[in-house]
Amino acid sequence: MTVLYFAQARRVAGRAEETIAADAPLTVDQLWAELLNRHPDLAALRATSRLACNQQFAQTDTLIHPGDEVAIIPPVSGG
Amino acid sequence: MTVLYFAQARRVAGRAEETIAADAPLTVDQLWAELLNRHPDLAALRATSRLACNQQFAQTDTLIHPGDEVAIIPPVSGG
Amino acid sequence: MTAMDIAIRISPDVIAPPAPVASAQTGAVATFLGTIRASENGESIRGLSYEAYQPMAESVMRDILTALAAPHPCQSVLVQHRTGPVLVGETAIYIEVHAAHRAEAFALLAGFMDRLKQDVPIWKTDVIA
Amino acid sequence: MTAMDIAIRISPDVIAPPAPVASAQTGAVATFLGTIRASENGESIRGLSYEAYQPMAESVMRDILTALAAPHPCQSVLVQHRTGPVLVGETAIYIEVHAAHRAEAFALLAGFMDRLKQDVPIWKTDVIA
Repeated sequence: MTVLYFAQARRVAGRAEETIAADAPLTVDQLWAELLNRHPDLAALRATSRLACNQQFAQTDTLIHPGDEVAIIPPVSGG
Repeated sequence: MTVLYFAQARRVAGRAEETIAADAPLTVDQLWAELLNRHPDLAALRATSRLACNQQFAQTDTLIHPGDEVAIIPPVSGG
Repeated sequence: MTAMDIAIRISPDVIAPPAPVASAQTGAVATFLGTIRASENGESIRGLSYEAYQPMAESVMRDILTALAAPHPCQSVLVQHRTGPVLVGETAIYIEVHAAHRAEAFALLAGFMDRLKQDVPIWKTDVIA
Repeated sequence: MTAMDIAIRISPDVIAPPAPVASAQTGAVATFLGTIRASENGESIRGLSYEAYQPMAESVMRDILTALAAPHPCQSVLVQHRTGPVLVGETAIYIEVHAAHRAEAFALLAGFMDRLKQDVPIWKTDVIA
Protein backbone atom coordinates (compact mmCIF):
# COMPACT_ATOMS: atom_id res chain seq x y z
CA MET A 1 0.00 0.00 0.00
CA THR A 2 1.07 3.56 -0.65
CA VAL A 3 0.97 6.05 2.21
CA LEU A 4 0.74 9.76 1.40
CA TYR A 5 1.73 12.39 3.96
CA PHE A 6 0.33 15.91 3.82
CA ALA A 7 1.06 19.20 5.60
CA GLN A 8 2.42 18.65 9.14
CA ALA A 9 2.41 14.90 8.61
CA ARG A 10 4.69 15.32 5.61
CA ARG A 11 7.07 17.42 7.66
CA VAL A 12 7.11 15.05 10.59
CA ALA A 13 7.53 11.95 8.43
CA GLY A 14 10.12 13.77 6.35
CA ARG A 15 8.57 12.51 3.15
CA ALA A 16 5.47 12.90 1.00
CA GLU A 17 5.00 9.24 0.23
CA GLU A 18 6.18 5.79 1.09
CA THR A 19 5.31 2.21 0.26
CA ILE A 20 4.43 -0.35 2.89
CA ALA A 21 4.54 -3.98 1.97
CA ALA A 22 1.65 -5.99 3.35
CA ASP A 23 0.51 -9.51 2.56
CA ALA A 24 -2.87 -9.12 4.20
CA PRO A 25 -5.36 -6.34 4.93
CA LEU A 26 -4.55 -4.11 7.90
CA THR A 27 -6.97 -2.44 10.25
CA VAL A 28 -6.62 1.31 10.78
CA ASP A 29 -5.03 0.66 14.17
CA GLN A 30 -2.56 -1.82 12.68
CA LEU A 31 -1.55 0.64 10.01
CA TRP A 32 -1.09 3.44 12.54
CA ALA A 33 1.09 1.11 14.62
CA GLU A 34 3.27 0.44 11.60
CA LEU A 35 3.49 4.16 10.74
CA LEU A 36 4.37 5.12 14.32
CA ASN A 37 6.99 2.41 14.32
CA ARG A 38 8.60 4.02 11.27
CA HIS A 39 8.02 7.64 12.33
CA PRO A 40 7.61 7.90 16.11
CA ASP A 41 7.07 11.69 15.93
CA LEU A 42 3.78 11.11 14.14
CA ALA A 43 2.37 10.20 17.56
CA ALA A 44 1.80 13.91 18.22
CA LEU A 45 -0.48 14.11 15.18
CA ARG A 46 -2.43 10.92 15.66
CA ALA A 47 -5.17 12.33 17.90
CA THR A 48 -6.05 15.10 15.44
CA SER A 49 -5.33 13.40 12.13
CA ARG A 50 -7.64 11.25 10.08
CA LEU A 51 -6.71 8.47 7.77
CA ALA A 52 -8.08 8.23 4.26
CA CYS A 53 -8.19 5.04 2.24
CA ASN A 54 -8.57 5.38 -1.52
CA GLN A 55 -9.52 9.03 -1.06
CA GLN A 56 -12.29 8.43 1.45
CA PHE A 57 -12.06 8.99 5.17
CA ALA A 58 -11.49 5.63 6.84
CA GLN A 59 -13.88 4.44 9.52
CA THR A 60 -12.77 2.59 12.66
CA ASP A 61 -13.54 -0.71 10.96
CA THR A 62 -12.12 0.09 7.53
CA LEU A 63 -9.72 -2.57 6.25
CA ILE A 64 -6.76 -1.39 4.22
CA HIS A 65 -5.76 -3.77 1.48
CA PRO A 66 -2.47 -4.22 -0.31
CA GLY A 67 -2.55 -1.82 -3.26
CA ASP A 68 -4.75 0.75 -1.51
CA GLU A 69 -3.77 4.41 -1.41
CA VAL A 70 -3.71 5.64 2.16
CA ALA A 71 -3.27 9.25 3.27
CA ILE A 72 -2.63 10.90 6.62
CA ILE A 73 -4.93 13.92 6.84
CA PRO A 74 -3.97 16.42 9.56
CA PRO A 75 -6.65 19.01 10.47
CA VAL A 76 -7.56 20.79 7.25
CA SER A 77 -7.39 24.54 6.74
CA GLY A 78 -8.48 25.36 3.22
CA GLY A 79 -10.45 28.35 2.04
CA MET B 1 -47.77 69.10 1.04
CA THR B 2 -46.74 67.01 -1.94
CA VAL B 3 -48.09 63.50 -2.28
CA LEU B 4 -46.16 60.98 -4.39
CA TYR B 5 -47.83 57.85 -5.73
CA PHE B 6 -45.82 54.77 -6.64
CA ALA B 7 -46.55 51.47 -8.41
CA GLN B 8 -50.20 50.38 -7.99
CA ALA B 9 -50.99 53.58 -6.08
CA ARG B 10 -49.81 55.63 -9.07
CA ARG B 11 -52.06 53.60 -11.36
CA VAL B 12 -55.10 53.85 -9.12
CA ALA B 13 -54.64 57.56 -8.47
CA GLY B 14 -53.92 58.11 -12.14
CA ARG B 15 -51.00 60.36 -11.34
CA ALA B 16 -47.49 60.25 -9.89
CA GLU B 17 -47.81 63.37 -7.78
CA GLU B 18 -50.23 65.95 -6.50
CA THR B 19 -50.25 68.90 -4.15
CA ILE B 20 -52.57 69.16 -1.20
CA ALA B 21 -53.08 72.53 0.41
CA ALA B 22 -53.16 72.43 4.19
CA ASP B 23 -53.02 75.22 6.72
CA ALA B 24 -52.26 72.96 9.64
CA PRO B 25 -50.56 69.61 10.28
CA LEU B 26 -52.56 66.49 9.45
CA THR B 27 -52.49 63.15 11.17
CA VAL B 28 -51.89 60.07 9.04
CA ASP B 29 -55.59 59.21 9.31
CA GLN B 30 -56.64 62.70 8.27
CA LEU B 31 -54.37 62.59 5.24
CA TRP B 32 -55.68 59.18 4.21
CA ALA B 33 -59.23 60.50 4.50
CA GLU B 34 -58.34 63.36 2.18
CA LEU B 35 -56.64 61.05 -0.31
CA LEU B 36 -59.56 58.59 -0.32
CA ASN B 37 -61.90 61.51 -0.86
CA ARG B 38 -59.96 62.45 -3.98
CA HIS B 39 -59.27 58.89 -5.18
CA PRO B 40 -61.86 56.48 -3.74
CA ASP B 41 -60.23 53.48 -5.45
CA LEU B 42 -57.18 53.88 -3.23
CA ALA B 43 -59.30 52.26 -0.51
CA ALA B 44 -58.32 48.85 -1.88
CA LEU B 45 -54.65 49.66 -1.25
CA ARG B 46 -54.95 51.24 2.16
CA ALA B 47 -54.67 48.06 4.23
CA THR B 48 -51.42 47.00 2.57
CA SER B 49 -49.82 50.36 1.84
CA ARG B 50 -47.64 52.42 4.12
CA LEU B 51 -47.27 56.15 4.16
CA ALA B 52 -43.89 57.84 4.17
CA CYS B 53 -43.29 61.40 5.32
CA ASN B 54 -40.09 63.08 4.19
CA GLN B 55 -38.75 59.70 3.07
CA GLN B 56 -39.32 57.91 6.35
CA PHE B 57 -42.11 55.49 7.12
CA ALA B 58 -44.79 57.34 9.08
CA GLN B 59 -45.86 56.06 12.49
CA THR B 60 -49.46 56.10 13.69
CA ASP B 61 -48.81 59.37 15.53
CA THR B 62 -46.72 61.07 12.83
CA LEU B 63 -47.93 64.59 12.02
CA ILE B 64 -47.65 65.72 8.42
CA HIS B 65 -46.87 69.38 8.04
CA PRO B 66 -47.50 71.75 5.16
CA GLY B 67 -44.43 71.51 2.93
CA ASP B 68 -43.73 67.85 3.80
CA GLU B 69 -43.17 65.27 1.07
CA VAL B 70 -45.55 62.36 1.53
CA ALA B 71 -45.51 59.09 -0.40
CA ILE B 72 -47.89 56.17 -0.68
CA ILE B 73 -45.82 52.99 -0.49
CA PRO B 74 -47.65 49.87 -1.70
CA PRO B 75 -46.03 46.53 -0.77
CA VAL B 76 -42.50 46.64 -2.14
CA SER B 77 -41.02 44.05 -4.50
CA GLY B 78 -37.45 45.04 -5.27
CA GLY B 79 -34.46 42.76 -5.80
CA MET C 1 -13.89 49.79 14.57
CA THR C 2 -13.97 51.96 11.46
CA ALA C 3 -17.34 52.73 9.93
CA MET C 4 -18.49 50.57 7.05
CA ASP C 5 -18.13 52.17 3.64
CA ILE C 6 -21.54 52.18 1.90
CA ALA C 7 -22.08 52.87 -1.81
CA ILE C 8 -25.57 52.74 -3.35
CA ARG C 9 -26.50 53.22 -6.99
CA ILE C 10 -30.12 53.08 -8.13
CA SER C 11 -30.24 53.70 -11.86
CA PRO C 12 -31.52 52.41 -15.20
CA ASP C 13 -27.95 51.60 -16.29
CA VAL C 14 -27.06 47.98 -17.01
CA ILE C 15 -25.27 46.39 -14.06
CA ALA C 16 -21.92 44.98 -15.12
CA PRO C 17 -19.71 45.04 -12.05
CA PRO C 18 -16.03 44.28 -12.49
CA ALA C 19 -14.58 41.41 -10.47
CA PRO C 20 -14.24 42.40 -6.81
CA VAL C 21 -10.82 43.65 -5.73
CA ALA C 22 -9.94 42.74 -2.17
CA SER C 23 -7.87 45.01 0.02
CA ALA C 24 -5.06 43.75 2.25
CA GLN C 25 -7.53 43.73 5.18
CA THR C 26 -10.26 41.81 3.37
CA GLY C 27 -10.57 38.10 4.00
CA ALA C 28 -14.04 37.54 2.55
CA VAL C 29 -16.00 39.00 -0.33
CA ALA C 30 -19.59 37.87 -0.78
CA THR C 31 -21.66 38.98 -3.73
CA PHE C 32 -25.24 38.48 -4.79
CA LEU C 33 -26.82 39.03 -8.17
CA GLY C 34 -30.58 38.95 -8.50
CA THR C 35 -31.27 38.18 -12.13
CA ILE C 36 -34.44 38.08 -14.20
CA ARG C 37 -35.86 34.63 -14.93
CA ALA C 38 -37.76 33.73 -18.09
CA SER C 39 -40.85 32.83 -16.10
CA GLU C 40 -42.74 34.85 -13.49
CA ASN C 41 -45.61 33.16 -11.66
CA GLY C 42 -45.60 30.41 -14.28
CA GLU C 43 -45.86 32.82 -17.19
CA SER C 44 -43.17 33.25 -19.81
CA ILE C 45 -41.77 36.78 -19.82
CA ARG C 46 -39.11 38.83 -21.60
CA GLY C 47 -38.37 41.08 -18.68
CA LEU C 48 -39.62 43.10 -15.71
CA SER C 49 -39.85 46.80 -15.14
CA TYR C 50 -38.78 48.33 -11.83
CA GLU C 51 -39.78 51.60 -10.25
CA ALA C 52 -38.04 53.22 -7.28
CA TYR C 53 -38.75 56.04 -4.88
CA GLN C 54 -35.11 56.77 -5.29
CA PRO C 55 -34.05 59.06 -2.43
CA MET C 56 -36.07 57.07 0.10
CA ALA C 57 -34.85 53.74 -1.31
CA GLU C 58 -31.27 54.92 -0.85
CA SER C 59 -31.86 56.18 2.67
CA VAL C 60 -33.72 53.03 3.76
CA MET C 61 -30.94 50.86 2.29
CA ARG C 62 -28.39 52.89 4.22
CA ASP C 63 -30.38 52.51 7.45
CA ILE C 64 -30.71 48.75 6.96
CA LEU C 65 -27.00 48.33 6.21
CA THR C 66 -25.96 50.45 9.17
CA ALA C 67 -28.24 48.48 11.48
CA LEU C 68 -26.91 45.15 10.18
CA ALA C 69 -23.29 46.28 10.47
CA ALA C 70 -23.58 46.53 14.26
CA PRO C 71 -24.02 42.78 14.83
CA HIS C 72 -22.18 41.87 11.61
CA PRO C 73 -19.28 44.31 11.16
CA CYS C 74 -18.11 44.51 7.57
CA GLN C 75 -15.66 46.76 5.77
CA SER C 76 -17.65 47.91 2.77
CA VAL C 77 -20.81 47.26 0.86
CA LEU C 78 -21.88 48.23 -2.64
CA VAL C 79 -25.53 47.99 -3.74
CA GLN C 80 -26.65 48.54 -7.30
CA HIS C 81 -30.33 48.30 -8.25
CA ARG C 82 -31.77 48.89 -11.67
CA THR C 83 -34.88 50.85 -12.50
CA GLY C 84 -36.94 50.69 -15.69
CA PRO C 85 -36.97 47.64 -17.94
CA VAL C 86 -34.63 44.75 -17.10
CA LEU C 87 -34.53 41.85 -19.54
CA VAL C 88 -34.30 38.12 -18.83
CA GLY C 89 -30.76 37.16 -17.83
CA GLU C 90 -29.88 40.69 -16.79
CA THR C 91 -29.05 41.70 -13.23
CA ALA C 92 -31.69 43.68 -11.34
CA ILE C 93 -29.66 43.93 -8.13
CA TYR C 94 -25.99 43.49 -7.31
CA ILE C 95 -24.53 43.51 -3.82
CA GLU C 96 -20.87 43.17 -2.91
CA VAL C 97 -19.79 42.91 0.72
CA HIS C 98 -16.19 42.97 1.95
CA ALA C 99 -15.35 41.79 5.44
CA ALA C 100 -12.50 40.36 7.45
CA HIS C 101 -14.36 37.06 7.87
CA ARG C 102 -17.00 35.22 5.88
CA ALA C 103 -19.66 34.85 8.61
CA GLU C 104 -20.17 38.62 8.82
CA ALA C 105 -20.25 39.01 5.04
CA PHE C 106 -22.84 36.24 4.61
CA ALA C 107 -25.01 37.56 7.46
CA LEU C 108 -24.99 41.13 6.16
CA LEU C 109 -25.76 39.99 2.62
CA ALA C 110 -28.63 37.66 3.50
CA GLY C 111 -30.04 40.04 6.10
CA PHE C 112 -29.96 42.93 3.65
CA MET C 113 -31.86 40.98 0.99
CA ASP C 114 -34.55 40.00 3.52
CA ARG C 115 -35.01 43.59 4.66
CA LEU C 116 -34.89 44.93 1.10
CA LYS C 117 -37.88 42.82 0.21
CA GLN C 118 -39.84 44.19 3.16
CA ASP C 119 -38.93 47.85 3.40
CA VAL C 120 -37.09 49.35 0.46
CA PRO C 121 -39.47 51.34 -1.80
CA ILE C 122 -38.70 49.63 -5.08
CA TRP C 123 -41.36 47.82 -7.09
CA LYS C 124 -41.64 45.39 -9.94
CA THR C 125 -44.34 47.34 -11.78
CA ASP C 126 -44.67 45.64 -15.13
CA VAL C 127 -44.06 42.40 -16.89
CA ILE C 128 -42.48 42.78 -20.31
CA ALA C 129 -44.28 40.04 -22.23
CA MET D 1 -35.36 18.22 -10.82
CA THR D 2 -32.26 18.20 -12.99
CA ALA D 3 -28.95 17.40 -11.33
CA MET D 4 -26.79 20.29 -10.21
CA ASP D 5 -23.87 21.05 -12.51
CA ILE D 6 -20.62 20.92 -10.49
CA ALA D 7 -17.26 22.27 -11.69
CA ILE D 8 -14.18 22.11 -9.47
CA ARG D 9 -10.72 23.44 -10.22
CA ILE D 10 -7.86 23.03 -7.77
CA SER D 11 -4.74 24.55 -9.25
CA PRO D 12 -1.87 26.98 -8.68
CA ASP D 13 -3.31 29.34 -11.33
CA VAL D 14 -4.38 32.82 -10.26
CA ILE D 15 -8.15 32.99 -9.77
CA ALA D 16 -9.65 35.74 -11.93
CA PRO D 17 -13.23 34.68 -12.63
CA PRO D 18 -15.20 36.67 -15.17
CA ALA D 19 -18.47 38.25 -14.01
CA PRO D 20 -21.15 35.57 -13.59
CA VAL D 21 -23.49 35.09 -16.54
CA ALA D 22 -27.00 34.12 -15.52
CA SER D 23 -29.11 31.78 -17.61
CA ALA D 24 -32.79 32.42 -18.33
CA GLN D 25 -33.66 30.05 -15.44
CA THR D 26 -31.35 31.68 -12.91
CA GLY D 27 -32.83 34.11 -10.42
CA ALA D 28 -29.97 34.24 -7.94
CA VAL D 29 -26.20 34.08 -8.20
CA ALA D 30 -24.20 34.08 -4.99
CA THR D 31 -20.43 34.18 -5.00
CA PHE D 32 -17.76 34.02 -2.35
CA LEU D 33 -14.11 34.96 -2.57
CA GLY D 34 -11.79 34.01 0.26
CA THR D 35 -8.84 36.38 -0.01
CA ILE D 36 -5.52 36.58 1.79
CA ARG D 37 -5.25 39.20 4.52
CA ALA D 38 -2.05 41.02 5.43
CA SER D 39 -2.11 39.65 8.96
CA GLU D 40 -2.41 36.06 10.17
CA ASN D 41 -2.73 35.43 13.92
CA GLY D 42 -1.61 39.00 14.53
CA GLU D 43 1.51 38.66 12.41
CA SER D 44 2.14 40.64 9.26
CA ILE D 45 2.49 38.35 6.24
CA ARG D 46 3.01 38.59 2.49
CA GLY D 47 1.03 35.48 1.64
CA LEU D 48 0.12 31.90 2.47
CA SER D 49 0.98 28.65 0.81
CA TYR D 50 -1.67 25.98 0.25
CA GLU D 51 -1.28 22.26 -0.27
CA ALA D 52 -4.04 19.93 -1.49
CA TYR D 53 -4.59 16.22 -1.72
CA GLN D 54 -6.08 17.04 -5.03
CA PRO D 55 -8.15 14.03 -6.14
CA MET D 56 -9.58 13.54 -2.66
CA ALA D 57 -10.23 17.28 -2.23
CA GLU D 58 -12.22 17.23 -5.46
CA SER D 59 -14.18 14.16 -4.54
CA VAL D 60 -14.97 15.40 -1.01
CA MET D 61 -16.08 18.76 -2.44
CA ARG D 62 -18.34 16.95 -4.85
CA ASP D 63 -19.82 14.83 -2.04
CA ILE D 64 -20.45 17.90 0.11
CA LEU D 65 -22.08 19.80 -2.75
CA THR D 66 -24.27 16.87 -3.72
CA ALA D 67 -25.38 16.39 -0.12
CA LEU D 68 -26.19 20.11 0.27
CA ALA D 69 -28.08 20.21 -3.03
CA ALA D 70 -30.74 17.84 -1.67
CA PRO D 71 -32.12 20.30 0.91
CA HIS D 72 -30.97 23.36 -1.09
CA PRO D 73 -31.47 22.62 -4.79
CA CYS D 74 -29.31 24.82 -6.99
CA GLN D 75 -28.60 24.85 -10.71
CA SER D 76 -24.82 24.97 -10.82
CA VAL D 77 -21.78 25.54 -8.69
CA LEU D 78 -18.21 26.37 -9.56
CA VAL D 79 -15.41 26.00 -7.01
CA GLN D 80 -11.87 27.17 -7.65
CA HIS D 81 -9.16 26.72 -5.02
CA ARG D 82 -5.54 27.68 -5.36
CA THR D 83 -2.55 25.65 -4.35
CA GLY D 84 0.99 26.86 -3.76
CA PRO D 85 1.78 30.46 -2.80
CA VAL D 86 -1.09 32.96 -2.70
CA LEU D 87 -0.19 36.58 -1.99
CA VAL D 88 -2.04 39.15 0.11
CA GLY D 89 -5.11 40.46 -1.73
CA GLU D 90 -5.27 37.43 -4.01
CA THR D 91 -8.15 34.97 -4.01
CA ALA D 92 -7.49 31.56 -2.45
CA ILE D 93 -11.00 30.25 -3.07
CA TYR D 94 -13.83 31.30 -5.36
CA ILE D 95 -17.31 29.82 -5.33
CA GLU D 96 -20.16 30.74 -7.63
CA VAL D 97 -23.63 29.29 -7.11
CA HIS D 98 -26.57 29.69 -9.50
CA ALA D 99 -30.09 28.96 -8.31
CA ALA D 100 -33.68 29.86 -9.03
CA HIS D 101 -33.99 31.58 -5.65
CA ARG D 102 -31.57 33.26 -3.28
CA ALA D 103 -32.30 31.21 -0.14
CA GLU D 104 -30.98 28.02 -1.76
CA ALA D 105 -27.92 29.78 -3.17
CA PHE D 106 -27.01 31.33 0.20
CA ALA D 107 -27.56 28.07 2.08
CA LEU D 108 -25.45 26.04 -0.33
CA LEU D 109 -22.66 28.63 -0.30
CA ALA D 110 -22.46 29.04 3.48
CA GLY D 111 -22.91 25.32 4.10
CA PHE D 112 -20.17 24.45 1.64
CA MET D 113 -17.68 26.82 3.28
CA ASP D 114 -18.42 25.34 6.71
CA ARG D 115 -17.90 21.79 5.47
CA LEU D 116 -14.83 22.76 3.44
CA LYS D 117 -13.10 23.93 6.60
CA GLN D 118 -13.87 20.62 8.33
CA ASP D 119 -13.41 17.94 5.71
CA VAL D 120 -11.71 18.99 2.49
CA PRO D 121 -8.04 17.92 2.47
CA ILE D 122 -6.47 21.30 1.72
CA TRP D 123 -4.02 22.96 4.08
CA LYS D 124 -2.42 26.31 4.69
CA THR D 125 1.10 24.95 5.05
CA ASP D 126 3.32 28.01 5.14
CA VAL D 127 3.29 31.68 5.87
CA ILE D 128 5.14 33.76 3.31
CA ALA D 129 6.78 36.36 5.56
